[in-house]
Amino acid sequence: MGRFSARAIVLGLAAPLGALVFSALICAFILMVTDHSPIETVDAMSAAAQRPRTLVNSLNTATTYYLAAVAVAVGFKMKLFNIGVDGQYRLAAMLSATLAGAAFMDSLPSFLRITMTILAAMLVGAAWSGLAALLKVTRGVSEVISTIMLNAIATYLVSYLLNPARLAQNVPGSNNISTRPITEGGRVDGLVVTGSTSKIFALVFLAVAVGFLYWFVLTRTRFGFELKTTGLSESAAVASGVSVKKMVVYSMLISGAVAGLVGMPQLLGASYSYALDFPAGIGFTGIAVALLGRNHPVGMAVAALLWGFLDNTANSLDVAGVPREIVLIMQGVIVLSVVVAYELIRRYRVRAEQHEVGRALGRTKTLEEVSS
Amino acid sequence: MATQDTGEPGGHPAVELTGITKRFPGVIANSDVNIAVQPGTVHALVGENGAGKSTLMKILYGMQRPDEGTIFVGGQPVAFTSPADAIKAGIGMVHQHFMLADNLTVLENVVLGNEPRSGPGLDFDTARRRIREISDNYGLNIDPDDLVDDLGVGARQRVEILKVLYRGARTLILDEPTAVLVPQEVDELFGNLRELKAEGLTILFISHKLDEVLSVADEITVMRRGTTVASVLPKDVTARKLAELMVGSALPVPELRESTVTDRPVLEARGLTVTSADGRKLLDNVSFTIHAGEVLGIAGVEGNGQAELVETLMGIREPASGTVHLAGKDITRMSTKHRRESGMGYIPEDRHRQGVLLEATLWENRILGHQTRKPNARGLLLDRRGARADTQRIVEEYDVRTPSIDVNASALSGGNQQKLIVGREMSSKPDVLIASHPTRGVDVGAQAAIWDHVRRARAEQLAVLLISADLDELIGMSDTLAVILRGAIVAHYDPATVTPEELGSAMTGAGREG
Amino acid sequence: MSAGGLTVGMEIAPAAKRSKRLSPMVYVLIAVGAVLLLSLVRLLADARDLTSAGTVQAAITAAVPLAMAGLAGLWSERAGVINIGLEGMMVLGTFGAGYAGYQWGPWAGVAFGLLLGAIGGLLHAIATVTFGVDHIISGVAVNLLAPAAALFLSKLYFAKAPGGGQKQSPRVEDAAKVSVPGIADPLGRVEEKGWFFISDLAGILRGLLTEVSLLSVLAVALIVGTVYVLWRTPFGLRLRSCGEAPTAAESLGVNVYKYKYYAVVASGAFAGLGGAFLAVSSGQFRDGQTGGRGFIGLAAMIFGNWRPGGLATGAGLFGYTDALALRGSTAVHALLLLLGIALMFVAVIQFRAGHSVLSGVAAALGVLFGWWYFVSDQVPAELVGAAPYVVTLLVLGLASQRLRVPRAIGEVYRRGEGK
Amino acid sequence: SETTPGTGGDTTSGTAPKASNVKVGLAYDIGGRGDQSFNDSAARGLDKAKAELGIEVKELEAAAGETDAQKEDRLIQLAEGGYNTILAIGFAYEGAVKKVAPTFPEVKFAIIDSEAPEAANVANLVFAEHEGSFLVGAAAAMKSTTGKVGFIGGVNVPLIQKFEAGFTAGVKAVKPDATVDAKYLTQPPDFTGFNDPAKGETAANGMFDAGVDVVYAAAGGSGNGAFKAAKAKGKLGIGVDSDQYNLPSLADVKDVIITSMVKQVDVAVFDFVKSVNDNAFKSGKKVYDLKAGGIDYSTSGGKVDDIKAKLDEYKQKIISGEIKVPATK
Ligand SMILES: Nc1ncnc2c1ncn2[C@@H]1O[C@H](COP(=O)(O)OP(=O)(O)OP(=O)(O)O)[C@@H](O)[C@H]1O
Ligand SMILES: Nc1ncnc2c1ncn2[C@@H]1O[C@H](COP(=O)(O)OP(=O)(O)OP(=O)(O)O)[C@@H](O)[C@H]1O
Ligand SMILES: [Mg+2]
Ligand SMILES: [Mg+2]
Repeated sequence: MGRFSARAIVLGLAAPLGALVFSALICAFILMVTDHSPIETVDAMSAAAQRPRTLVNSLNTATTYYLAAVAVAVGFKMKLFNIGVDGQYRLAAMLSATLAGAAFMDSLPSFLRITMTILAAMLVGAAWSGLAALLKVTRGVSEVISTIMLNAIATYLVSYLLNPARLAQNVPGSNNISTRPITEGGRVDGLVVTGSTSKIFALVFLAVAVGFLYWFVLTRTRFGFELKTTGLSESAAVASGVSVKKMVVYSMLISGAVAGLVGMPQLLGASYSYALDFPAGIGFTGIAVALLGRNHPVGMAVAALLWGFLDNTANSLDVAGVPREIVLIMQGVIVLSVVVAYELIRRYRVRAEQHEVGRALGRTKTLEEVSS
Repeated sequence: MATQDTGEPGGHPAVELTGITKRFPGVIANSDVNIAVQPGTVHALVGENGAGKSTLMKILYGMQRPDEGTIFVGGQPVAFTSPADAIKAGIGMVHQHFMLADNLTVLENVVLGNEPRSGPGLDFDTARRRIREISDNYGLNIDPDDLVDDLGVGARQRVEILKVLYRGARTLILDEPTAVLVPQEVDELFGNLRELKAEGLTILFISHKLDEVLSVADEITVMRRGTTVASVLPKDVTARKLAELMVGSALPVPELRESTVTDRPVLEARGLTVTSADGRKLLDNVSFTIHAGEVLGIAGVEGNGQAELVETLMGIREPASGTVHLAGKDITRMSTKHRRESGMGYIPEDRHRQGVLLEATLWENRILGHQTRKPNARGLLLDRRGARADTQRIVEEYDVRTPSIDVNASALSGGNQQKLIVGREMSSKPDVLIASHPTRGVDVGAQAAIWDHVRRARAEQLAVLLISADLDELIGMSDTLAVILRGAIVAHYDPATVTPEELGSAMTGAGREG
Repeated sequence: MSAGGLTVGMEIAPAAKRSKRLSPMVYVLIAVGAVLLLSLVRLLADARDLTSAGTVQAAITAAVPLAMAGLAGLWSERAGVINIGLEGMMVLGTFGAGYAGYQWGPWAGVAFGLLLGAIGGLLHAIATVTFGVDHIISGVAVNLLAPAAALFLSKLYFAKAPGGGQKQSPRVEDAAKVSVPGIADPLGRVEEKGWFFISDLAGILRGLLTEVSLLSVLAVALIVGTVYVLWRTPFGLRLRSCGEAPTAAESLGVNVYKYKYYAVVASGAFAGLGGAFLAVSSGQFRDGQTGGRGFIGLAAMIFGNWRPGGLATGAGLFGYTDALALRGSTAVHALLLLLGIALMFVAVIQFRAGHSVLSGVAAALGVLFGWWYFVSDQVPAELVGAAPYVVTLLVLGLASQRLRVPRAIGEVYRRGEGK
Repeated sequence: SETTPGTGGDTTSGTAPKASNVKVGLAYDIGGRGDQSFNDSAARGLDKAKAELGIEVKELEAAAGETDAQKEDRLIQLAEGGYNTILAIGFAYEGAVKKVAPTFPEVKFAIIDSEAPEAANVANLVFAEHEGSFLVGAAAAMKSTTGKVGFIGGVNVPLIQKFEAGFTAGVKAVKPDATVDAKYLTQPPDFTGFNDPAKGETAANGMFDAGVDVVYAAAGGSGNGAFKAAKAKGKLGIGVDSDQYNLPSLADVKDVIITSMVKQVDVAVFDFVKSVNDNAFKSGKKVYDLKAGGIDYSTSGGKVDDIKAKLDEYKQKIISGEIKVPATK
């Protein structure tokens, strides 16, 4: 609703902060019950928070999570549940890595190579999600099922293609198997941070741009309006001239295209090839991050950073002797308590709003009026 | 099975509510309400939208708990914590909105919460027998094994009554049971009510249709702003007097003063036929022409193809055959969006489902359906400032009561939501307005305002297709009347001469063209 | 984004008249037809495994946990609560089965798995019913929490147990297996002969009737029991009414919160059972053992149109194809031929029903699969495992989708605030 | 405190022998300590080093789906924490070791299963799994009466393909006309194939029904299901990585396990730690093959006693180079 009164800000902050404190308490409780020290845990985490490398890694992880979250959110905004981001980005990363690493690319100018790689990834992601969209609009197949199936099929397809007989090669002296590594000109150099051996993915700016575009399209364009309308009420959308089928196709394609980007920072900024150990499962994290950030461009950014940070503190916890599962538990508890907190605050807001309407209509009688 | 009536009549009212107060956040729905209902009578409750009638009845039925006050049933004070308690005390309620699960059978809907058992299972045979019995006894004509989805409104209404009777209720609450019925169905219902009354049952009856109230009630209580303002006998009042008690002012009348009909056809339907997935004809060769400045009223029992007609005209549904022309141009294959851009305005029948986005602000709702046009859009971008300014204008011109244009539509009452919709559709200066039940569930003030706006636009050459269940509105607001029955137009009437009864019998297929 | 998703593209069932229910005879005919087709392909492709007793047994083993997850989804969603947290609840079930199973035997494991799953369900119920949290968010949170909790507990309890490890429980004994006496050998002999139809039937029957784990028997009983409880008892009627029209149920004195709680906790219990079955039948709890079966179970339930028979069919189809893929690649190669023929049938049927585009697509795919069969000796090993997923998608894409979603699914219900 | 879960306490106290200035940090692959397989084998070596050499240790674990940066961070945290001897378990660490080792020249690194990172302070400990697999393949062929044997791989990755290649070669060496039925349970990046006994059981049953009578399960925990199937059907199984006959968790099916292809990661780990402790660190590739005793077949249970002589003959031929076992299919 975009009102920035003091109360709105306080309410807006109360939910996430309260929830964070609440989840911290729960985790402290679990740790104490199992004979671990919460204080040491906090120490380890704050030590991690002061280490530039952890912060850089957190930012980098958050970048990919954020892209995945935006991909999921585009669907969520119109009640489409794209569980398939995971398969989409893996297939996209694998095929675009093949393209980027291909020998003929070596002679092309750097900018062109990178652009082609990224576009290829977006196209592959969109094509894969497009299958789900096609099945939905022509045959009414629930996108929940089709994307679950397509995730698995993507896995088999990738492992079929990632084979020395096809698109990949054995890594010399290793048990790994990867696409042909991208040579110098096809990479995107990271930003050096003093005190950290890791570099910040330059494609963090891509994520920022995607977030900005997401916000802009959603709030400032006709398309975004129609997307939101469809999500709020399919029947109202139809009555107001929105072609829901087209919206399903467009938003699935956009979601898939953004999903295609998920693997790019890692591919172009660190791995330079798609190999067996290319990170998997980011699509599912994206769902959690999108939900936690309430599909809001800034909210998701905060959620992605938090998630990335928690992920990257696991090593420090391990060093401190705290079971790393506590991080996962904390992530789960945070999601739940944040949404519970938001729900409680939302109820409070609705009441307040009705109160306001009631007063404006002059229907409200104060107790004194009633008794007099 | 529920117990029978708790107390002996012995001079006590069947139910009595004393000093009932109920507050909602920001609203006092009931304040110090007192009503006594004598056993074996029909007691009517009237009042404008939001007067607190439904809330009071929900309190009596245990769905809401009063903040203050006491309920007596048969002279005994009771405290209901859930409808189950009220049912036990012999109270049953038919709600303003149907309370039916469409995907369950009539039997399942009826016995829910009060199932006959055999062992751990539901005793379907006993249930079926009992329902048939009740249906036969009161002439309700209900088959327990029908799926509720397949039933029309009238039948659903009867299922609701059956549900109450099945529970052995001695006191029946009917919240606006006639809103969706045609006169013949209303008569049937009233026949049923009289029969029930004759058996000693007590009936609490809510309606906005004052002549109905006068014809069926033994006693009438009027509510205004949450309190009872009068209790009268039908013989002592007229409809006009009742309305004044309700609102403190005169009742508006739907009427068109002078004809503005021209001979310029604006919207033409030719041979429209629509079939369902399983091959039934939902619309059967429907043809008509609406001219500039003309209001064509369509009368019909709900579910006879009105919704399909409107959807076909708006491009939401594709006809199997037939064409639609707008100002001479064939628009049969045109998309909804394009039709709207070409000058079609649309007030949908279900405002919550089709008319507004409840979880969006008023100014966003202003954009809805007009997202491609000024003042809401510039090219591919939204013009937020333009939309907001225009929303402010609508709020003022159409008297939408709201603290600001930034609140969600869900915070507005139905009448105010409807005024916003009408204002929105009128602002684009359409050539044709498809208006489905434009004043349904809207209070008298808002109703008058909406009629006024339609009249004014008609004077400026607007062509209107008006669909309404309110026959007075149809007759009063139309230049031409057509009756739709089972998807076909079966009769035409001149609104100047037709009576609601004539119309009603044509709608049910009883009468033929006059 | 709380409600049950967009309806676009679905052919919303036009109030299926009860009289249109297929008679048992028709089902028998369909089954016979399917066996005939399988038998034909088995002969043509020389792929014994298509109808062997071993395949059928493996299909049942694979299908049972999926069916339990599907049943879990059914209970919850019939009461209006979307449950995407099935996977997590299953994980809790595997842990519970490992914990109790190695100490007190398989049935204690099953009971404990059920209990832990129910606790997961309770968490989901508290979040969605009491706090009105969006069902999907709560489900995702359960999916995050449950595996973490299971691993945490596993490190706590199994690391030092004899034969256990940080990520696995000690061995759990399998539940007993039963057979209809006296039929294994004769059926086995008939199966050996390789006769058209007769041998196939014998193989299938032998798979269904011999060496059946009591867990599978229990699963079938639970599916049948669910039909009874949800559709033939007052309890079930009330529960379903909460998923169709909660306000209507409330107006008749049904305590909607209570039934939603029952349903979601039962849902957790079923998912837990699915996990427990998995752990007990494979002999131990292992971290990550469920491998997405909760999601597949959910898909089977949607596939089955929110009906027990349908979800059993979905789970069975998936289990069967999965079994074929795991047991050997010749059968999957034969599956190409089977798909080719089946798609041609679909093409003919759809053509006669007037759906020419769909018919064309089916025919094209049919030709493609047939061609693939004839030009290859086997399906590449990397792709064999994709068979169940591809088949499920094909069936969904070509069968008509008359989905009947519980009407109030995903909605947040609040007492006294219904419209 | 420096206590790591599951490692049983501070090493500086108790009965440990003289303290050493070597501090060992060990980074596990996904699965970590307690996987009853590859990682556990490393853990055994570490435990032994701790007990015998009196060193201080720290164990860290990898998470599924993590990036190289997170692996690097793990190694760096160890190095910065004063751990001067660091072991990276699994080829997944090759990128991380390659990057981190040069920045800590005084720290000694070892990586298991990868030759890729080359540096003066990195030892590459690699195994000749194909050689061991050859021997159990020969055993399978000798024990098979049907001439059909099976191979179940957990996940279809080159490492496991290497097992298959050696196994097939061993089978063919004994019975050229025998057939090997090979099956991988999942495809990467779905690594659940190492953890899904139900799938292992189904795959094994399929093989047994097709006439296979000996199955080699290179499938981590999924192998348990294969042994269960073998037991139910009266067939034979072959274990992997450790001597699975002696694993307590397999006690109820151990009588079907005729032998196991033992990959002595524990030996490699212990040797490496000891070499650092003795100031005898050597960088570069160290191959643990049959010759070095890093790979072997097991004889517990006595099921291969009758063919032991023949197997040892093959072993000698491999050691002498007379037989060259292929490492790829
Ligand atoms: N659940 C609720 N929460 C908050 N306010 C409510 C609630 N239900 C009703 N109200 C308020 O109570 C007032 C009385 O509503 P009620 O539904 O009883 O009116 P009514 O007389 O039945 O109106 P109508 O004729 O439109 O049916 C309304 O103005 C509304 O603001
Ligand atoms: N569950 C509820 N919670 C809060 N407010 C409510 C609730 N139900 C109704 N109201 C309030 O009651 C008022 C009127 O509601 P109601 O539904 O009776 O409107 P109406 O004018 O009768 O329109 P309609 O019945 O056609 O929707 C509105 O202001 C609305 O905010
Ligand atoms: Mg009302
Ligand atoms: Mg109303």
